[in-house]
Amino acid sequence: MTADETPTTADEATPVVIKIGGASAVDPAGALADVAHLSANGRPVAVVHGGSTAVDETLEALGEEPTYVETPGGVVGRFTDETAMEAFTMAMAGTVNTDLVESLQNEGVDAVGLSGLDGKLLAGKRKSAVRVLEDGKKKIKRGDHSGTIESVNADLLKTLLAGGYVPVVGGPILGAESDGDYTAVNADADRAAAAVAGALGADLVVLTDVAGVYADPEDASTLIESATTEAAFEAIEDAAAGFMTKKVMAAKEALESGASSIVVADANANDPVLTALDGAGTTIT
Amino acid sequence: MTADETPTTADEATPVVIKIGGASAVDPAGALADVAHLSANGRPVAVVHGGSTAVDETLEALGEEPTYVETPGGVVGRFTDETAMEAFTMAMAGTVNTDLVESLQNEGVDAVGLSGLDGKLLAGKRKSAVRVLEDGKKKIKRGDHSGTIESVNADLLKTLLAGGYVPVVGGPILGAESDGDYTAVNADADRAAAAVAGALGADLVVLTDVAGVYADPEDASTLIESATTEAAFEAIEDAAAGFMTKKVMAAKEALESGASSIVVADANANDPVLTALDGAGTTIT
Amino acid sequence: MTTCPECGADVTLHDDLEAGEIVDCTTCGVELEVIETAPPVLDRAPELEEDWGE
Amino acid sequence: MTTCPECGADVTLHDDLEAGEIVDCTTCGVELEVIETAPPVLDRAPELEEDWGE
Ligand SMILES: [Zn+2]
Ligand SMILES: [Zn+2]
Repeated sequence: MTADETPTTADEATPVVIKIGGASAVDPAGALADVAHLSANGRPVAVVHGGSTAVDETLEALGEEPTYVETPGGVVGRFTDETAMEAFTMAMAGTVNTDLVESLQNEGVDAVGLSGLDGKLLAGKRKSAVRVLEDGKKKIKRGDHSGTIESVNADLLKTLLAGGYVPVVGGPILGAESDGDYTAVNADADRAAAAVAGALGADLVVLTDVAGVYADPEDASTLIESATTEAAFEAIEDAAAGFMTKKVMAAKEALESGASSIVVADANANDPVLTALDGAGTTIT
Repeated sequence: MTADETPTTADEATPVVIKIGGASAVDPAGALADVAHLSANGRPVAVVHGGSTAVDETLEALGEEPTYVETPGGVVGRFTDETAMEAFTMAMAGTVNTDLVESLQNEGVDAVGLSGLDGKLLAGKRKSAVRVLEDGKKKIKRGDHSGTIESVNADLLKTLLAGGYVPVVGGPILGAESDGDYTAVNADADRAAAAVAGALGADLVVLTDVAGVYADPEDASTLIESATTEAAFEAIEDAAAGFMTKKVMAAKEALESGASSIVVADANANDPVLTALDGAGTTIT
Repeated sequence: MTTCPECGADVTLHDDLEAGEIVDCTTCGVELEVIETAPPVLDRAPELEEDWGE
Repeated sequence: MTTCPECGADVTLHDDLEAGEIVDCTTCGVELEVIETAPPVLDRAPELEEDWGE
């Protein structure tokens, strides 16, 4: 190294994984400008996106209705039958991923869009059967296209990052059937982001439509700024209500699989990623 | 090199680019099995796909009609307005590309799907305005989403090939607007395959639904087996009728931009790619 | 009336049985999935986590 | 009746003029695009190759 070169600190070299939601309430523009800023400064960045709103819109445009089912435990979830899976692939791998790559290219970022199938980037067992409660009866409903991520091809991501590219990762993932065949399946995008961040040892920024995790969701002054101990994390787990539960679960998975830190922060803030990395939102380490 | 290692000949190391059509008359299974065979034998392989049938099906499923326009020269072509472009992206980057990657993963091939936007893989100027003949009047019609490929990111392809991946490339491409912004646009898939083969110095196999180029399309005995001279190529240009004209034009572009050879061959043959590389169909060098 | 494939005991089935439905064997307590309804065929119901996609 | 933006000559326009329509200037021969119809605004029509996507 010559005297002219700025030394790279460990912190600068840590990749950043940014989870962008699929909800229409969130405009990704601020986040994408931050991706450009980080990337221009030599920080490896990957984006993981959801897209459930786009899937719903695509289903509606196709004249189909999403199917919701209730689990015996009372949780209402989406059932992804073959038609819904086709719409999911069109919307996620087609519309949402391509639009994000287009927007990033317009920000000067050399983005490369990937689904979980590409290079087996995100793979896991397909879950075809689910237990549901239908008319008060417990049933097994088959034909679901979902799966849980069990492996991440970190080499593919690292190869692209080393080439100066920004991977943009979304569903579907590669679902392994019991006979060994693969099928494209749906997976939770927060957990996908967690898996990617874990595989890269990255700082994960989960952008959402609130400022972070609140001790009392009704009281904005109770934002939990950070959790660095087991006890503090348990307090967050207790506090996380509704859809935040999934984000906190994903944060736990990310840390357990090797992520450096997780911040849950507001996508609609100015410079949402930069401020999140600088302490805004709820930071979990 | 030790005595145990099989020496790699120049021929073995030449990449193969396989153009798979989008027409429903062509089942890609044979071609995909050949991709697996070549790839397992260490040959770098990339796949370029069309998908116009899938685009039409998606438009229809969305309740939209494709718009066709006639040029002053009498050529009927598709006009890709914004709605059609959205369907194109859903079908090509969503359905067709993901389905091919899924099928290749099932053949044991570690495929990575890419659109032309990814890493600026396929880029060129957007063409928004076209000259059309409407009710006997010459008009300028604006809002088309099309473009002609001017640059290929060969580095991205080579990086993936070196990593043992099989790139699967389809539309849209990255269209540069006059103001410097980028828009996803439609481009001809045969010419995309030609551009990829040229950039890689590859052998290009263009699979179609006929056995090759015929001197007389009505007479199966007049298949032109090869063209290795300028005069022979001109004979092929004269013979190519209808949609074959575009394939022969693409072959010319591929050779001019650095491709090693082009074979136009029958997708429905047994081992269509292997036999094409072995002399079946019409070989142009 | 049919037999529990786990313990062999008789399992009483109600009339409007549907494929996919889960019934409990009152003898051994195992959960049984109705594979077919006419005639009824039962198999041990798969264990499945509650885990939903995006 | 309006003026050719290239040569300044009068260009005679027919009645059912449509935006986007191409008319020829009979004086200088250039192709003109109808940008607006009421009142008529003409501009030199862009040169465009015939080249179609997939
Ligand atoms: Zn029993
Ligand atoms: Zn004039």
